[in-house]
Amino acid sequence: MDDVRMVERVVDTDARDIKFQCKDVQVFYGEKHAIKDVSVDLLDKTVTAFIGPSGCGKSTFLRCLNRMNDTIGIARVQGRMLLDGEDIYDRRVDPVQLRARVGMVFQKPNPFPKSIYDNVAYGPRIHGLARNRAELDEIVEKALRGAALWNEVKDRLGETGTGLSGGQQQRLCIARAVATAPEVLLMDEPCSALDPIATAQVEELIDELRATFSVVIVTHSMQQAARVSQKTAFFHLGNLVEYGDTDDIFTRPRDPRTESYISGRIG
Amino acid sequence: MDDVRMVERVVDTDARDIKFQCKDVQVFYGEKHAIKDVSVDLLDKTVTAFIGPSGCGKSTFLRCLNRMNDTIGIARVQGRMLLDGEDIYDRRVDPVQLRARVGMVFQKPNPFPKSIYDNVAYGPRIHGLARNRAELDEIVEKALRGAALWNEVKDRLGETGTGLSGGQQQRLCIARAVATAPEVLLMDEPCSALDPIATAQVEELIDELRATFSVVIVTHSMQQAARVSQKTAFFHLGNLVEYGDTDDIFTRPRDPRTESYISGRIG
Amino acid sequence: MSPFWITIAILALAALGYLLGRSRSVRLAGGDTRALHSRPTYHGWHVALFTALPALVLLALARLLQAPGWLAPAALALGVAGLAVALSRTAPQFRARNVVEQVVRGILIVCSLIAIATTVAIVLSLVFESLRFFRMYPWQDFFFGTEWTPSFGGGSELGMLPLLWGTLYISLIALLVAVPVGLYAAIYMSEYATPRVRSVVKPAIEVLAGIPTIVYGLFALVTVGPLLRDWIAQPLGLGSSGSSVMTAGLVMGMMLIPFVSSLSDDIINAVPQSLRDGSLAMGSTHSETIRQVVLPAALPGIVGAVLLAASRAIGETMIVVLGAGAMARISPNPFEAMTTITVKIVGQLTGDNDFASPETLVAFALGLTLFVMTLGLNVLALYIVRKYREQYE
Amino acid sequence: MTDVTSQPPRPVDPPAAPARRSLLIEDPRTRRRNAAERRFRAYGVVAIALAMGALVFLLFTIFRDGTSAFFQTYARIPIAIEAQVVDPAGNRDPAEMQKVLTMGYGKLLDNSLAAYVEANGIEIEGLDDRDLSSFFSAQARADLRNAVLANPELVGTVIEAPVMTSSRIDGMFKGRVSRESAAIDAKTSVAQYDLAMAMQERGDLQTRFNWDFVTSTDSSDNRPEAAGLGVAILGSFYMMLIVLVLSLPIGVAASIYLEEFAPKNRLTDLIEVNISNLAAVPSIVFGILGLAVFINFAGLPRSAPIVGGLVLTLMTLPTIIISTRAALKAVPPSIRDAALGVGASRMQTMFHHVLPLAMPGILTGTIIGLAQALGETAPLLLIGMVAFVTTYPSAPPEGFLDPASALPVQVFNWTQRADPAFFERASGAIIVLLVFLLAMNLLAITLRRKFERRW
Amino acid sequence: ARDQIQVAGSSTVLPYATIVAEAFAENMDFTAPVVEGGGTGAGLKQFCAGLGENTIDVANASRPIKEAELAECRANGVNNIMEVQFGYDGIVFASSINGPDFALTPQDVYKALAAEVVVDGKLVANPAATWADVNPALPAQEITAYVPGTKHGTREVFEEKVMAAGCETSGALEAMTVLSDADKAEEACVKLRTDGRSVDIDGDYTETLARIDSNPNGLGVFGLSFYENNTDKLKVATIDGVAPSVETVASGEYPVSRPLFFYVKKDHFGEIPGLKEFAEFFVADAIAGPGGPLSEYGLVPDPELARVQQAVAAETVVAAN
Ligand SMILES: Nc1ncnc2c1ncn2[C@@H]1O[C@H](COP(=O)(O)OP(=O)(O)OP(=O)(O)O)[C@@H](O)[C@H]1O
Ligand SMILES: Nc1ncnc2c1ncn2[C@@H]1O[C@H](COP(=O)(O)OP(=O)(O)OP(=O)(O)O)[C@@H](O)[C@H]1O
Ligand SMILES: [Mg+2]
Ligand SMILES: [Mg+2]
Ligand SMILES: O=P([O-])([O-])[O-]
Repeated sequence: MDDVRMVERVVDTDARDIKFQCKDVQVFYGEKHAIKDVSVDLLDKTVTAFIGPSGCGKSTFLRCLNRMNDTIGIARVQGRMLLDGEDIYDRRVDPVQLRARVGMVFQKPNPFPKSIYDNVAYGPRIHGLARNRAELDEIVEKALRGAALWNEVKDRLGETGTGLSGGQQQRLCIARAVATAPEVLLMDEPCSALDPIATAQVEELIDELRATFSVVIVTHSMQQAARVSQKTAFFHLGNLVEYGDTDDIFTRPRDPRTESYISGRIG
Repeated sequence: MDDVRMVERVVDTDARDIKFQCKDVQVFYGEKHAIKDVSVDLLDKTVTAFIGPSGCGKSTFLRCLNRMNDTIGIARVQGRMLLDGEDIYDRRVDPVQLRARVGMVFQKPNPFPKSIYDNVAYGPRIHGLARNRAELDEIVEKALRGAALWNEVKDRLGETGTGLSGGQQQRLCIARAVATAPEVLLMDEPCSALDPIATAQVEELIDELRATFSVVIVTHSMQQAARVSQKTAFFHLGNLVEYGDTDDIFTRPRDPRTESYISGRIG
Repeated sequence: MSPFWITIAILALAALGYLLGRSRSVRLAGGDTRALHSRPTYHGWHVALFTALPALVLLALARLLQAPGWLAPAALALGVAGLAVALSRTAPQFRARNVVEQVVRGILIVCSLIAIATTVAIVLSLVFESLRFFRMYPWQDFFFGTEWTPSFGGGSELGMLPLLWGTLYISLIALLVAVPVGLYAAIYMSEYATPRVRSVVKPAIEVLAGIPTIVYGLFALVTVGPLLRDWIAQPLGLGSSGSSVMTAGLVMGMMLIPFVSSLSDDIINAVPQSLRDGSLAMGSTHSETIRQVVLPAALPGIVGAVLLAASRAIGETMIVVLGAGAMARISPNPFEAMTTITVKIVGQLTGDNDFASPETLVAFALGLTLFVMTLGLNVLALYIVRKYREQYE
Repeated sequence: MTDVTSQPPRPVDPPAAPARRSLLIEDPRTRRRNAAERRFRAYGVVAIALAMGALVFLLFTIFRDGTSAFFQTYARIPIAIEAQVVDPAGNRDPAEMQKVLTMGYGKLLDNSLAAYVEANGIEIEGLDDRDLSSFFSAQARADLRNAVLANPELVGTVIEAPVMTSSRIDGMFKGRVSRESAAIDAKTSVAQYDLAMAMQERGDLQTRFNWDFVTSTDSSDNRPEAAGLGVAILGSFYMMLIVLVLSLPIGVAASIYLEEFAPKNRLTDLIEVNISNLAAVPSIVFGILGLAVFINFAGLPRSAPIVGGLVLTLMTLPTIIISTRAALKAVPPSIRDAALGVGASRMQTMFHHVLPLAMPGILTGTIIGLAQALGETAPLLLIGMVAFVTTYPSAPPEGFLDPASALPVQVFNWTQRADPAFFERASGAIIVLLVFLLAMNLLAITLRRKFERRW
Repeated sequence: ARDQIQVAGSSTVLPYATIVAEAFAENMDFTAPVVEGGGTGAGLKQFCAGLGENTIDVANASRPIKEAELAECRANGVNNIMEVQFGYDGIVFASSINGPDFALTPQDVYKALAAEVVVDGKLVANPAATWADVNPALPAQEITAYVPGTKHGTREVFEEKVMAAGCETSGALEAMTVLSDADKAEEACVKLRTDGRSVDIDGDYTETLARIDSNPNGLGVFGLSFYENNTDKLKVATIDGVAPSVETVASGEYPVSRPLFFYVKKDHFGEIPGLKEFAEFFVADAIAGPGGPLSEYGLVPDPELARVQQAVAAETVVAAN
């Protein structure tokens, strides 16, 4: 299959800065070539949606952006990824600092087996974002409100995070990531277990975050991509098939694969 | 809040048999009252959808139907649940036999740390559904095809199931449950991590299964509920607010809470 | 000042350094800790580590080399210098966390090197005496000899095969007792028992590991040995020895139960519940779930526990001395007295033999041989674990 | 791939509906499987029963044999401190009086006992001088001498203080010595037996709880009745302190490095195998090592708890490392991902999340490792801890360098001595050892219970 | 500096050394000595490791120091060694108190326990099953002997004074010399049978006692002092008609005995407080003489104790050669 390179088609950056510049990124899981030669520029103060069929490499690519792939023994990453012009795979880069700036919500909710409060307060604590307990409380409350979880858990902040329902856990993880105030937030299907109302609230949150940060979101819901994102990237079999303004992608897809994926839209 | 009891409103059973008859079911997690006085009859050869906001008790109720709540130390279940007229919480009932008849797909995909093949073959092996290796191969292939995963994994059946992408894991779990050929299949958000096409295929599978079995599906997608289910139950804060034909629920909700949940529809 | 008090002084200095580093970083950040690269505690640790580490290392060196007394005050001075340097480096953008973590990493490495150092030291302390032994006694006879009859006047036969046979035989029986019992106990405790039962049974079984081996030895000698002899060995015509491989193996197995049960119990308990749920929901019974899902996932830990038990079995002396007798011979009959390498190492090393004679030096050769053999065993175990490990999530 | 270009999946044939089965009736296959389940469970119960049975039996024998060590028989008779025996020069000069050795004080006791027998009109056939002189413990002479030297005023007076009887007399009140066995026992006689019984009848012999057994020092083979565990308890305590303080942090640190930070390569494999192999090194070899490294090379003293502690630390490390690594491995990777994802460093992830979750396993390793270290004798043989020490070590840190004994060594020692009274003491020492062990484990066990959780 | 004397070595001498150490600490103004067991060989090894605080001052031995050991001592700078023989240890055969009496001769023991005996001019595996097979005057009881393992000094004495002697008097030595050479024959004389009738005891006399407890047919080899402490459980056998006792051993009537020694580093005098006093105290009449605590425990006092005392006082060292 011949790759459709994106570089030459990169859309005008609208005077917005490029936050992430990725060039010829390749990811291998052992022998398996999971990401093939992907080049893409992600913009600042923008929501970018990654769409594509299951198993096409969205999560893999997302995990490259904050070097979470380092933790998978067999994963190898090649190519260059520049965050604000600095190569994040440079030997001098401290992945910890990188991840503090590039936060992540995982596809499978993974709350710590600690209290709800501690789950959210963990990031602010290690990064010293609060000067005192009151400030920390405030950060926690704000994050939980943002993730539309506050009302459900405000009376049980001391209970363990793993005792929550699936959707609640997912929102807890969102709150946890938001509380750390990253510059870039990577969200891997953040609303997959949420009901419509909670989804709307999270989407609202994403929209708010966009004012200051960039957000990258993986989603299977075309509607959601259309609602929240300004840019959309369509992945297929490890290739980045098409990348552009969300409107364009959904209304005038240039690649036949994009078109057939979008038109097969169901729900 | 005054409960809206469902018993008196149970819709005509259309000559279809009642598969599950639940009366006054209460579930507690320690002090927390998670399911309040739910009574509902689930029909045979029918797809029933459970909808409701996150944390309302859908998963909890679902887990009652095959006594998976037994594994949660602090969970207590009260009330009667009859499967084909037999109380599944009867002391003489063997939960093993029950669960062989009432299969389940969990909200968080939980593949075994075994090969893909062994994941699917696990159920048929313990239940002795295959006489020989060839039959087992056939069952595995059929289940994987049904779950729309066959094409992606047919060349790597020996690889471990935990190395799959999120959506692939979810489909693997569906295949695993289907391979055991249960009479009732409980699916907790089976399509949450699936792309539209895979979702369509799983929905097709559900529709096929309905010919012989009952399926209970938890979903946050109103559209999906409308597409695949004949009956819908709306849960709210641990109460079963409304239960009836899917068409009725979505077009003529009787309870204001149902109405507002459905009209707030977004995703 | 004695080294002890100097150490205390250095530690006190380090504690002071911690406080100073912390407050200085906060001050430099103008009270807003968010302006710091690293949390104030890391700045504190940074200063504390730089105060304590070089000074303590110097002190240890001085002690080891039995250097003159002035080194101790020098260590104190070094501590003060370290404090000053570290404090002066403190700045809002100073990467204190990275520095501290590098140092901690260094400490971790040093700790894991202790194991290597121990090995090297053991090999060294065995190798020279072993060489001495092999100069006096032909190695062929040692490795392939089937007679073990040391005697004072010289002319001893020092073949290790009978000892090796006894070692393997006794360890095998001990493991045949300890592994099934320990594993089933672990499974029962972690999977079936109520938390209350588990919280009583587990520490109780652990007491078995703490009972001095001499008690087991006497138990073997006085109770188990005669019992086996009178009820099994004699009626079956398998001999009339009160001490036997079987006696020692059974009793040793008893002692090893907690090694298998407690460690396995922890590991089994750590397998995520979602895996069990997944299996139970397919209609598998609890035991099927355990055998096919939980145990494979817990395999590395269980193998580790079994290895530990096996190691202990190989290294045990007292139970063998009292339970198995001291007869070096090769026989398939488990109701006969035999002995093990370890017993003979202890025996030859603490006896009345001339310490420069092959009869004593053979202990070192035995030790070295055992070391190499168990090394092989462990390589094999590592390979097996690598091959069959099922990593969850 | 759910690929638009690939052909749509073949529809699944609807599985044939199985015959309706009742939940209340087990089908044959389920019955078989449930039987297997019950068997499996029964194996577990049997395993636990076996382990507990072994424990109970061992404890029973230990307590049966050892309880009596905590009791000791004392006589209460008037003792005349005769001047011509203790102060032959007659000038009450302590320096002169010191020349009279303990052996000499035996005479005071013999005479007093003879006087007592006469005064009470006890008539026993065949009671001779030997019976009188071996009636009291040799320790009683030493005690008497110390009392007199400390207080020369006593010379010439008659004092009444409890006097420790010899092990055979003591044994008569613990069922160890009977009239029949006394008849053939070279160390006692029927006459002595009868005398003891007569004295007891008069209330002049009393068996009472014996704190000295726990607090006083070891004594020679001639006076088993006076032997105590004080030095051994202190020695064990010091050693365990060293072992705990060193082996737990070092073991955990090494495990953390190997499991979480070390690059996975040949070298770390080598280290891993090495560590497991160290667990299989017979403990006596650690003694050889300790002798070579700590005593001969580093110049630490023999018989010192510090050397014992260091050797036992090396011996305990593999146990702790193996269990800690297993526990660390068992923590699901998702927890690590979660922490790393919010920008925690690997160190922070480790110490904030993984380590607490691995804590139960670590503590188990510690419990087992320390139990093993506490009961170990063989390596101590070579570094001089199997010693007869009759002075208490001083307080740490200097005490770490003083000669001391250890509990298992004391047990080992006593079981080798000729007088059967020492066997009783050995069992008593085992009881103390177990109490020590339980006290040591209690903290770890409570901690472990706090950290246990499922996820 | 170390202020207590350190002693290590023979486990046979250990009880005596502890008795002396205890009395020494009680009666003199010195810190109590620290006494270790560990065996003669191990003790001498430490003793010969060198001079100085980290080495022991006194080594106990149940046999004289060997040439090779002396050489090692010298190589490590340990030159001025005082050898002190302070008494004798009798070695006895004893069986369960409930069993029959045994009146043994070295010849009986040899015939019962030798690995191979000469029958009709041929070497065959020892066929004797009961004591009566060996000597009709002995009880018809299964042969089961508990003999100290090869690590024990007692074993050497047993081999020399019982097995070799029995071998010779029974004429087996001659017969075997005919079959092979003299050295081989001597070796064969002291080889014990390995078919389970002779059991090596690697532990201590207490273990032998426990084994006799659990197997009433057993006959064990003990030290005299151990037997004396356990006469209610053990019945002692006569050798050549002589019953072992402190008196018969001292007089030389009872054949199986050995001298006991301790070795002192003269170079440590003055370094370690009380070392010389300890050596003198050890051999003082009040301690090692008849009626002293050592003989009370079972030591056979050296008839020539006075000469030993003089030698100690004069700090006589082992001659260099
Ligand atoms: N193991 C548990 N321990 C304690 N509380 C629990 C536990 N599991 C669920 N709950 C609580 O019970 C309530 C119902 O949970 P349940 O998982 O049934 O919700 P749900 O309807 O499935 O929600 P979602 O759509 O988010 O999965 C929630 O408030 C949840 O916090
Ligand atoms: N740890 C791993 N080891 C081996 N292969 C992996 C691993 N993780 C993912 N893969 C493979 O890499 C490919 C891309 O996976 P990825 O998780 O990026 O997919 P995805 O686009 O996120 O899919 P989904 O929507 O289903 O989550 C898949 O084929 C998957 O099987
Ligand atoms: Mg994914
Ligand atoms: Mg749910
Ligand atoms: O320790 P031994 O007395 O047997 O030399």
